[in-house]
Amino acid sequence: MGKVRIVHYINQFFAGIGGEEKADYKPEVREGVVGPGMEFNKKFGDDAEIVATIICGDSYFNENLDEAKAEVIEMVKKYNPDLFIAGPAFNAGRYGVACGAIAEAVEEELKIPVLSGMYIENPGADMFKSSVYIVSTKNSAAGMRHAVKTMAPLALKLAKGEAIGAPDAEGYIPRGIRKNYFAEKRGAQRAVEMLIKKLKGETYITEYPMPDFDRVEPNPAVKDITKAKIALVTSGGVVPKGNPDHIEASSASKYGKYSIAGVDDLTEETYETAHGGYDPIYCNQDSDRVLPVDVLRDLEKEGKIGKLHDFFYTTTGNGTGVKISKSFAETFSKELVADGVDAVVLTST
Amino acid sequence: MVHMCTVTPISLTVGANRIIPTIAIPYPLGDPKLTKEEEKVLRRKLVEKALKALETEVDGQTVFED
Amino acid sequence: MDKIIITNNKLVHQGYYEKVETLFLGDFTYLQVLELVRDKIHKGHKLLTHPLSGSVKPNETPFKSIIISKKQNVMSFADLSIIEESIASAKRFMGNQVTPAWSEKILNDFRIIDLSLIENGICNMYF
Amino acid sequence: MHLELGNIFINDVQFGSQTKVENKTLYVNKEELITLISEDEHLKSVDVELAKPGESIRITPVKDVIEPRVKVAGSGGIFPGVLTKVDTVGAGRTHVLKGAAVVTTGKVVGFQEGIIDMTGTGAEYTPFSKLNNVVLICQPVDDIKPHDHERALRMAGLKAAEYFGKAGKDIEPDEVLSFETLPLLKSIEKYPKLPKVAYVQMLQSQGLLHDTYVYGVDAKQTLPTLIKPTELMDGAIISGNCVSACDKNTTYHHLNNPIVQDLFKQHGKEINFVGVIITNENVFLADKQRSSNWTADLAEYLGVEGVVVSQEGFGNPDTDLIMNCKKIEEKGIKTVIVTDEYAGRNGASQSLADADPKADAVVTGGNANEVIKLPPMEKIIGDLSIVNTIAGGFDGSVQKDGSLVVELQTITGATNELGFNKLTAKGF
Repeated sequence: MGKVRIVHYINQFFAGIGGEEKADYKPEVREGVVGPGMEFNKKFGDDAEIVATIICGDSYFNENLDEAKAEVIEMVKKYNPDLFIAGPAFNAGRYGVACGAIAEAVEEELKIPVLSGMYIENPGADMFKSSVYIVSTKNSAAGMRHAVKTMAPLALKLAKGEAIGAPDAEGYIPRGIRKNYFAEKRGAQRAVEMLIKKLKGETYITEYPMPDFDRVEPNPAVKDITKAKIALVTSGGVVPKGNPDHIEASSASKYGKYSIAGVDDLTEETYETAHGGYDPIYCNQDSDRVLPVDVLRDLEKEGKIGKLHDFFYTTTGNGTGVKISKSFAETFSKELVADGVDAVVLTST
Repeated sequence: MVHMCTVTPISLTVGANRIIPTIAIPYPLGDPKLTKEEEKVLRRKLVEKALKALETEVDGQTVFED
Repeated sequence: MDKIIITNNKLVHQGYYEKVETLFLGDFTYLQVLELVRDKIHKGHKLLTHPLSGSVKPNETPFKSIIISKKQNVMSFADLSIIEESIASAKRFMGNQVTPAWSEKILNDFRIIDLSLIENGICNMYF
Repeated sequence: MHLELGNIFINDVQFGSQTKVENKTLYVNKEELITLISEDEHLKSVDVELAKPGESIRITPVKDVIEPRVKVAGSGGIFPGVLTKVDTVGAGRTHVLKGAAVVTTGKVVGFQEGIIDMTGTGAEYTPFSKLNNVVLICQPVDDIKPHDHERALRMAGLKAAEYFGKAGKDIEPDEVLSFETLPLLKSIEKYPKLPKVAYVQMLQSQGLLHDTYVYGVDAKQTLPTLIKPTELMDGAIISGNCVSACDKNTTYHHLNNPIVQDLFKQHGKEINFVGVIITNENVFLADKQRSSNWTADLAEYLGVEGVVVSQEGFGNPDTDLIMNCKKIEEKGIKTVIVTDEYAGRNGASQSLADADPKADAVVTGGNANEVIKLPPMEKIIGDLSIVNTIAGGFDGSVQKDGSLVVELQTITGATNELGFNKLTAKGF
């Protein structure tokens, strides 16, 4: 294989265009390296070369997700690269999400290997670590040299289709793929040694970490609920009759957004549930049992709440992964904020 | 955000901060054994409880029991 | 006795319907039995046997018998999590490989094993 | 109390006119063995084959593997309550034909599983490829009931192991290992500064082909109890289990329980190993509750600071494992659990059917869903056609050239949950 051809994706900040005020910068492609790409090329030497750099503002990318993805993929395609690198994004949240999303899309569309780098607590890391190799970096751009040192060799391995070692050896964030290997000691001995460490209060590493869940800081209370605009969201799968967007009964790949402007009551004729995780008969008879539109409409009329938001968001929570659920919320919560919604009532079955 | 759900332990593990326990999984905000009118009264009580929760400051995960 | 056997195994039905209330669903798949039990748990029936009883994998045997309480009470979260995890497990196995079209002789072996798994406890259950 | 294990190393197995051990070779009088095993009225025919390490042999379906042992001194005999009286064992002296094993094969029910390859890729995954195996092929009488069939095969294996064990009774062992178990209070006094540790062994106990016997008692009808680790070495626990080949504990595993061995290795050094609690894995949830409560209570009653918990089998035992772990941790006792995984063929699915944050120290025997290719073997002992009807095998498993494409779960002992093997898995 000749010199590996790489397209590099960075944001407006790393391209030296500007900070937050330039975050709506539209995708642009430049020949050769820009910004951190220089560091990469130095490290690659004769093995690989960044042939083009794509620059995109973080706000633009995240607010025009589908469009931005399509535009960037077109740009990448033209250069026919062997590999795509996004970032590193360090602890920049929206940059991280953009890097993860575009890397995932490029891999899927163009079938070439992709690589990104992020600080472990970057939300993009959690969202995309299972689909994209993400090198674990320091939490600020001061860690650039260090990040490139880890990313460059992994990039070459990926581009050449070589076997990728364990996360701790290669420096990437574990993707949650369980792989078998032969350890040096038998299991019983490992168990006894682990117990001894645990008894002594020393650090030990479990061989199978239990699935983990999130905690978030609670938002402050709503000051005056009678002035508040309230939106309904449900994981109970309530949809207009006929399930127009074909939301899956389990392991949903999408959510629906439907208008309830002027709707006072959900009836058997107009709404149903797409959810496969419970007996649907009760919800199909009266979807208010899952999504209380009737009551909130009454409360709105009585002035007990400010307004019921014109749209509700819905998906099926049955077997739908934490990661994809998060990405749904990531997208629609922005819309809710933009629409001036003050509070959300989320119902689950 | 307030989370209205029947299985509060799940809500706790996924990190909701204001949680209102509801009636049953297939009908969190209803009860087919009641008449339509009674059901709506029940539902309204639960929704009012949820609104109340939204107006309440919490400093961690809180299940609003009766 | 205060329990219901939910089964798609005719040997279990034949063996127990006179002694224990039995819901026999001859044309249900393994997964459908699990899902029906889940709906019952949602309504407050208690799970009395583990849905993944036996080490025979969910994509091997088509038969499943599960015992639940006749009485309905407040839904048990522990039971719910067991049935949900079991359904997820069963789907995982089906995703690897669907249940083969077994010969009648093999099907009967599966029926016998399924029967054996529940009959060992059924006689001395008092709750 | 004191048990000496005298290991007689066996490097070869051959047929001969007399069953005996000589120059590290086990000689097998085939006719005598067949006559002994054929005594069982449930068996129509019995045949014997030999399979040695490195030979191009595939044994399938495997029901059980048993190590030949014999009581030389001390009360009771090997496999008490099953082959011999129910006298308590675990003291005195026992001889072991180390490196030899009896393997039982033959269909029990229509679908079966359990492959031992003596060479190639598969051999790396099963510990039994390293042994000199005497394989019993038993055909049952027509129209036998599965329960009788399972029992006949189980007894055939045990009888053969006892028969070979006797051949080692008067042989001077190559090494003698010594295991001491003191009365609990004395044991605590002996190493007052070391943390007290127990082993919790979960026994498969669900029904036909899913059973384990303790001194002949069906484990599903038992309550959690204490047993001395040396009793295991004399065959107090035997396997009646022949589903889930990769993570069932054969009788060989029970005799050579690696957790017991490795706890003994640290006994008096880093820990004070005070005993074994055995508990079961039943189908009824009330039994699971009772047994896990009882187990946690026993651990607390013993006053131990740490336990290792081992699992057996697939699926619902995950629930027993997590219940045990959680309840023992809640007593303030540190736990390490040993299990295996069913993470799907791509390794991306959740591995266990149950989980709890308290289970923060896990040892895994690997992902049983991993697909591997096994090369063709020159000789098949048993019945290859059944590979298409075994767990983790599937239509098309048997390739034209005789190689197999199967999940790891088809291989006997591959992902053992006693930590017998080096195989494990990690997150990539």
